[in-house]
Amino acid sequence: MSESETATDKNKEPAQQEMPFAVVEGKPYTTMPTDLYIPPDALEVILEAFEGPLDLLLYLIRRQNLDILHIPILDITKQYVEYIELMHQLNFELAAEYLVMAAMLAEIKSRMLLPKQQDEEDEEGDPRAELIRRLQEYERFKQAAEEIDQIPRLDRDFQVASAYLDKQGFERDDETIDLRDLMMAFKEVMARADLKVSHEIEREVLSVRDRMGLVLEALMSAKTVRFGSLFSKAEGKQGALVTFLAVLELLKAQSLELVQNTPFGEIYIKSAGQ
Amino acid sequence: MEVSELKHIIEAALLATDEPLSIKRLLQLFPEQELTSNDINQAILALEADYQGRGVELKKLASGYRLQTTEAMQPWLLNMWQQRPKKLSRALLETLALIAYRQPITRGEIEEVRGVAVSSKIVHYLMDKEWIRVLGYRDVPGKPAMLGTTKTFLDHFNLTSLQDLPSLAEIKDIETLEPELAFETADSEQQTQESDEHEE
Amino acid sequence: MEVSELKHIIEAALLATDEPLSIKRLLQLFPEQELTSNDINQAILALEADYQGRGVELKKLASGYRLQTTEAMQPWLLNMWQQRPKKLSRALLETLALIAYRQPITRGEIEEVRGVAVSSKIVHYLMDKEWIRVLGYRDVPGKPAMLGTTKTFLDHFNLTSLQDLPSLAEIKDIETLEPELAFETADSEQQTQESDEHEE
Repeated sequence: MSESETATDKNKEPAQQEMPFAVVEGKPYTTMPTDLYIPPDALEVILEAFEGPLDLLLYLIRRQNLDILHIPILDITKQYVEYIELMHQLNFELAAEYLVMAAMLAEIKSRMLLPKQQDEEDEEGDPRAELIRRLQEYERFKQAAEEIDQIPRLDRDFQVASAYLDKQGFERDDETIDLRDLMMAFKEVMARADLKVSHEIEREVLSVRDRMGLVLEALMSAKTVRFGSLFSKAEGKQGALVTFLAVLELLKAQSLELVQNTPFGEIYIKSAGQ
Repeated sequence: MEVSELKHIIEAALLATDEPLSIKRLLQLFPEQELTSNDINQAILALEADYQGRGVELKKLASGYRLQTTEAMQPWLLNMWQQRPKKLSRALLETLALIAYRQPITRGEIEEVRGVAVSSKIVHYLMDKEWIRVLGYRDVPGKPAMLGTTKTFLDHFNLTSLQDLPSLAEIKDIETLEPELAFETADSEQQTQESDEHEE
Repeated sequence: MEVSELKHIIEAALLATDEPLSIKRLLQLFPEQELTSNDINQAILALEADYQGRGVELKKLASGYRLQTTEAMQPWLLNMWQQRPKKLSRALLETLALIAYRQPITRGEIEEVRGVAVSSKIVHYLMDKEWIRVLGYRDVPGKPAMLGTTKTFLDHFNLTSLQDLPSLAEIKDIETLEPELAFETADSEQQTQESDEHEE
């Protein structure tokens, strides 16, 4: 699920359980099925309605009107495993998190089956404790999310009231950015992109990028440009190298083409695809 | 300057800008008048009263005052527009809830509570909307970013401060559990019931 | 429906939309009421009278009705405008930063790094400012434009060439030198308040 999903229904209430989870052979499924015998087509849609293993477990518990604090581990584990086996059979792309949860349930189950020794009990406590803590914690935020969705929000429930303002004479150099803002924006955007990319950027030589722009600019005014004309003696070896690297980069990015009409003849560059 | 004139200027300013205006910004309207925050407050109160019972209301938000249509107007307004506003997915809302209530929080911590990976798409969307931002970096290996909500988030959700968010549910005490008694019997009962059901 | 209700809905509609609204468009607000242009006209007249003598007026234009600030308001509003805090959106800053550091870059590449779509509005804005320009077109399907910065951009930042832009490593150094700048005071206040609030 993603935020880009479009909401076509007029239902202002965000309660998801009121929408059909699936329509199979014309029959809408508005509630979760009470047993596991779900038409396979519907299962996928139903499983997509879960936000993860904790969500699925909560559903299994709630379906039986059980208090989180009194989860019948054996029973819930059995059901949970049946669900994920079904997912597996249907080649539903099973997130690793579901398997981790299955393992955790199995572990709790086995610990509960072991005969208890009095002193061990004190140290380890109830083997369900950690799971219950996580379920409760998740449920709090699941609820909070539902509540946040109910809060009236801009554009969905109300609009900004605005009157037209004639901005003539209002222009001023107000939209100035300082270099610092720009740098911070760059740093943050790169921090968000993956590490490999930012690493690459760090080493990147801006003089090459600068030169790439100049080469492209030369091509905007003339259709073809003599390769040799890109170099100037005054810039020395360093300058020639930068130009050369810029042309290579542009070739790699399919931004320009090299043309040589005769062997050992003059090389020209031109915009790619023209 | 008379209160009514002050009120009209403030009203025009609120309607001429899209973002909420703070008292401080409203004072900028009057660089040559010797006005205090109190004068502005007076005018705001009068304006608020003027809008009583209409389709537009004056609302106090995290970053200032905003004139906005009332919720009652929305069904009418929707008749005029083709597009309906997008819904927010549960994954996004849960992520946002965790950031709002638990800030500063890292992505890893969000994943711990939700039990699933947080998609980058959601984080990017929230950043782009300027509902969340990086508050700093935690001093642990990998230096994960600590996320928090912004004033823009509060403004968008009609809130003055984070305290206006509904309170989180209580956590029930695990100590009240009585392991020996509770599960053994309940479990086996439930289980038989369940397996009967499935044999049909 | 009473005239006053009709008036309030029309007022909300005029304030909720950016473009002028024609009578025909206003009638769309009421698909289930049997209203005529005349009813709308009545309400418009009443609304016009309401706005008499205020800082906002109801104006009839070729394409419909619009609520707009009056001319008398201009000098006041200008005061505030001139002291407007420069606030460019994060989306805009990041887009510009990527164009500056990664030029020539296509829109698609910017979207890839940012993880969200780049709005045309931003690209147009940067073009209008003459901060960016099209350097050419990449020879891949769709022939996307390659964007780069201009001399105007360099002038704006007092740079002689792109090489003067600090590298990512240098940016990080600057930040560690001035750590206090990373947080705005207002926000950190909010943050502490928050963590007190929600701690269990």
